[in-house]
Amino acid sequence: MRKWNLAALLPGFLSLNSSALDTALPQNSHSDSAKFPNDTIIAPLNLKTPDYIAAHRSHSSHRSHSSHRSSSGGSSYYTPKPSYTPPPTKQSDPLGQPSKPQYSTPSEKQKAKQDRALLIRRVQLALQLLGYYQGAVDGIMGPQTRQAIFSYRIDKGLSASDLIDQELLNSLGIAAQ
Amino acid sequence: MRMLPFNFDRLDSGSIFLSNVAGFHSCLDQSEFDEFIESSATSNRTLNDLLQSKLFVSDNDNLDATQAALSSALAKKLLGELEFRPIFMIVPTLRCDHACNYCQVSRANAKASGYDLDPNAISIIVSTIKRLSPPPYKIEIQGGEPLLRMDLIKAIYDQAESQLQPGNFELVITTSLSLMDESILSWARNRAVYFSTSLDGQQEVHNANRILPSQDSYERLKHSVKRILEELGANRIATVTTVTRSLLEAPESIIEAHLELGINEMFVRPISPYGFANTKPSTEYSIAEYMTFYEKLFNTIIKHNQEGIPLVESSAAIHLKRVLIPGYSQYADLKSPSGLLLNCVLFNYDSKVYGSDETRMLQRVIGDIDFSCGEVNSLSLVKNDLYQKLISSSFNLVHPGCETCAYQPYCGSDPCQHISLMGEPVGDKSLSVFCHYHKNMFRFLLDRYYSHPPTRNILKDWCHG
Amino acid sequence: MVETIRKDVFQLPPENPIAAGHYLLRTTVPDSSNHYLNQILIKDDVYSPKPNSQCITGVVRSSGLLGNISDGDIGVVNANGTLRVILSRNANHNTVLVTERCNNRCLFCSQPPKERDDDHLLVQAGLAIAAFQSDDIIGISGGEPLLYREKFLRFLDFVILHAPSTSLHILSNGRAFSDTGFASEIAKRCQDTSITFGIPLYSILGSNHDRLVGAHGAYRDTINGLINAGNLGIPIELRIIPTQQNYKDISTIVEFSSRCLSNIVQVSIMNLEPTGWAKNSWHNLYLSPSSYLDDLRNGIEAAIEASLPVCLFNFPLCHIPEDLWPYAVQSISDWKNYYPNECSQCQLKSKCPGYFTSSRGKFHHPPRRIEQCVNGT
Amino acid sequence: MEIRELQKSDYTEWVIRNTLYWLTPYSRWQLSDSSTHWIIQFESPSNDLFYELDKLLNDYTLRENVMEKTSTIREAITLNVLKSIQQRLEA
Repeated sequence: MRKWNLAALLPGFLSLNSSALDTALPQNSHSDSAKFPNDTIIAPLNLKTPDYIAAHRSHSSHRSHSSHRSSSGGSSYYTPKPSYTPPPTKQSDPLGQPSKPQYSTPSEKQKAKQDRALLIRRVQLALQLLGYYQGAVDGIMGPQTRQAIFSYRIDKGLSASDLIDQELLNSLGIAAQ
Repeated sequence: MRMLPFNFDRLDSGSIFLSNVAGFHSCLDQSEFDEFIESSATSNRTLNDLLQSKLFVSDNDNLDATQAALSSALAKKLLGELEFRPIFMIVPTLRCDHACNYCQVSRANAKASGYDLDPNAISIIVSTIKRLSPPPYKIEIQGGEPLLRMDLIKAIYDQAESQLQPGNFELVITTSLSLMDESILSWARNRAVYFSTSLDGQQEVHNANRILPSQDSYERLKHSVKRILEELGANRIATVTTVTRSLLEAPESIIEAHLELGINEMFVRPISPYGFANTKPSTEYSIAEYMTFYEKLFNTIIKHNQEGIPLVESSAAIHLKRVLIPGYSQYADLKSPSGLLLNCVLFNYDSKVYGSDETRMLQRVIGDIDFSCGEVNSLSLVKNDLYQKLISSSFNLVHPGCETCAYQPYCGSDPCQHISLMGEPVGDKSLSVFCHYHKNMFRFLLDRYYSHPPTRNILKDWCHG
Repeated sequence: MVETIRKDVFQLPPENPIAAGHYLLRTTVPDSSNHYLNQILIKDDVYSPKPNSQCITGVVRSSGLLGNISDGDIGVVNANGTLRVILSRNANHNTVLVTERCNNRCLFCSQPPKERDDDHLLVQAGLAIAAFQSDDIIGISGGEPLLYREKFLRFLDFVILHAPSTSLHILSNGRAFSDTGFASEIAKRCQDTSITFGIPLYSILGSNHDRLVGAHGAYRDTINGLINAGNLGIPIELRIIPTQQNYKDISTIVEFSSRCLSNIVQVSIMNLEPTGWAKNSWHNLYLSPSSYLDDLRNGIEAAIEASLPVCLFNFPLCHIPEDLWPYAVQSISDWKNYYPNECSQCQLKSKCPGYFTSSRGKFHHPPRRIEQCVNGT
Repeated sequence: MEIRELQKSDYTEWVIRNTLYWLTPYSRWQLSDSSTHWIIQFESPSNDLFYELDKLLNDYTLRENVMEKTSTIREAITLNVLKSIQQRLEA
């Protein structure tokens, strides 16, 4: 009834464990699922802590599966919150580190310029997030940014342009400055 | 509805046990079974739902998903059983103070020389263990009678402590306990040291099997077990009972012996049929005879449980766990491929390394084939042709006789036993002691599990305890 | 108004209106702009001059709000002048909604789907998570987030890039994973950051699952998806919601998961939540835990046997017997969690999951006497 | 010595061979056939043997019935799994 020959495949099966069985390997190296690219069907090797029962007689003192409580708590998704650390700011970013001391307010023009760069940056982030933009998030309205805006607007049925306007911002869910 | 592949077997109570490659099982009565074979459905709707949930049948809409699920399960099972998770055995000496009739390990005389491990090899053995697998480590000291070389055992422990780190390993000493003394007890007290001993029945039976010149093997054992229980606690000692002809007639002797010693858990198994064991006609019996004995033993143990004495028989627990607990594959005899090498690496006293206790025994009988995978200094586990062949030929999924067996997903394969009895690793299952024993155990235990609810609850406790 | 554990919606004072949108809420004056969101400063009711900072877009004077948030929380201001805290450092659980679209129509859907383009929700979620910079887990919910397909991969890339310490727990029906290529792409991203998918499976009877999720063919996709995802290494939290239609299937779902699926990191059995569509057919769906205790117990037992971690969610302790308490977790998001008056005397209140605020009125199953008389004594 | 003749129209070779496989412990046997019958010669007949023979013939006929309905799927699953494992090992 069998059309396939398992025995012929078995040298392969054994090599599954070859990394573990080869004593020439560096210390602590052992068979690891990550070494094998997964196929759709194949489950990764589970490196679970074994529940040892020896070929002869095991000592029953280490029955790992009886640790009923290890499972409870669901804490993996509900851990206490750490305290807030402010978002990191990048040194290369002029907006993140106001160059002027607090007492000297920047001119209206300068403020508008900074706001505009920030807005472009957020549009770039949003388009990056939606897969339209692969360029640098730099707050500069370059050709890549314009192209991304244009493609997005076409896809969403907005008026065809490469501009940042209220229509675009509303569609992306970004607040204007 | 579309029927999916399964195997079946008839249990004594008349119900029919079904299993599939994913390891699901179900029990039907005769009429349900007939209906199911006839039309892929029974007249019991709840049962139909259950059969569908366990992938014995699929609705046509979801056939591809069901097939994918079966495949995924089979792959998961195969890969799980291919995992390299060995117990490491070390034989410090082949010498033994006992001269037992059925000694499975060819032994050497207590006074002989040339049968002890070179102390200088210990550090290499332990570093090899560390290289071979991640923690935790289980190191089993085998013999001979290892307590003859307590110095080597201590050296192994010290090496393990420094190389593997405390907490990452435990040491199991398999011993007759005849040489146990207070100094060993106090050494063991604060160490991860466990004792495993053979208990063949009460005084008369045990002493008839376990032969010491002083004829007091049982008395010594009893005293040592008492001291271990007093000084170290119940979790430090476990017993193995090998059933000999004389015990066949007296199953209650095993129970009484355990009760006498104050041990609740026993592990009972038939004598190994290996050709190399000193099998004299007086020690031989058929698996049918063994099962008659086992049934009596089992019934008495269950009765004790019902009367509030919580005895456990571990062979039963292991067989049932294989059926009931997905992914349970820690018992080397019941896995396919065989646990050879994958579950055991044995360092012999002569520096040779073997893939199981049985292979080193085979070596003593069949001298012209090298059953080792080399010496500890020049170990080659992967490239060893013999082990490749043995493991390759131990996938019961494709063995004649196994492929239509309902217990195939839970059973194993023993290439060494088949070599020793039939000269080849696959074996004719119709004549195989391995097959008879395990098939009958599964059949018997599952029958009890499903036909008798009070027994079932006790068995469940054994599996989960 | 029922007292929830944590209040999350606030009426803003009418003076100095704040434009609608997402904001980073600050309790101290920031010295820099935020890359992702505009910032507003939250002050107490006492008047003080507007701080001189170009980095904030507005100031809200509300002691109530200030007392309920931490510096760096994220809030949404609506056109009607309310502020809802969507990401809170004080919350037991933070979740953001990324879409309202869905290809299932679950009979008990708590967030009934809408068929309209809502990419902006994904953008806002990404910006909010990036601005929040949590090193904890944030829940992603829908709708069905994976309907975004390619865009969702970009979203994950975005989070990995801009909020590298944030872990994600994504609620999905798993159907998209039946596409192996897509599942592999997600799996790659699971190597880069901690991502878990919460995927419900309601029965191993395809027709039963399909009926409960209101979509023919859903079972097939979800099963193939679960197999692919697990075998590719995507961590899965398997969710089961017992109803009148599937309470018998709990243990077979668990056995199926342990035999056929890989990478199941947790099995969660969840008491039905009386919101959304569940209200419409509550009487055809809800089943008191006491009427399916054996099924529940068998399911838990099957999970333990297979070494699968198992948890009971949303079950008040007085609704289940004591042997199941160890598995019950306090899990209801604090903004919709409450304890009826009867609970005030209960010694177990501090350990009890409590009730959904939505379970008031005709959906309420009152607290009961616990056998050992800890309730009300 | 005892001979049993079974009609080929009742039992396929698969059923006969699987049945005989498990009868070895009971008796030596020899199989031959005519155009219409399977002819089995048992060296040491016994009641146990014939009880077992009937039981096995019955059950292997059922198994054959199941195989007919399921062997395609069985082959597909096993092949699929082995191929996938093999692919992963070779990768």
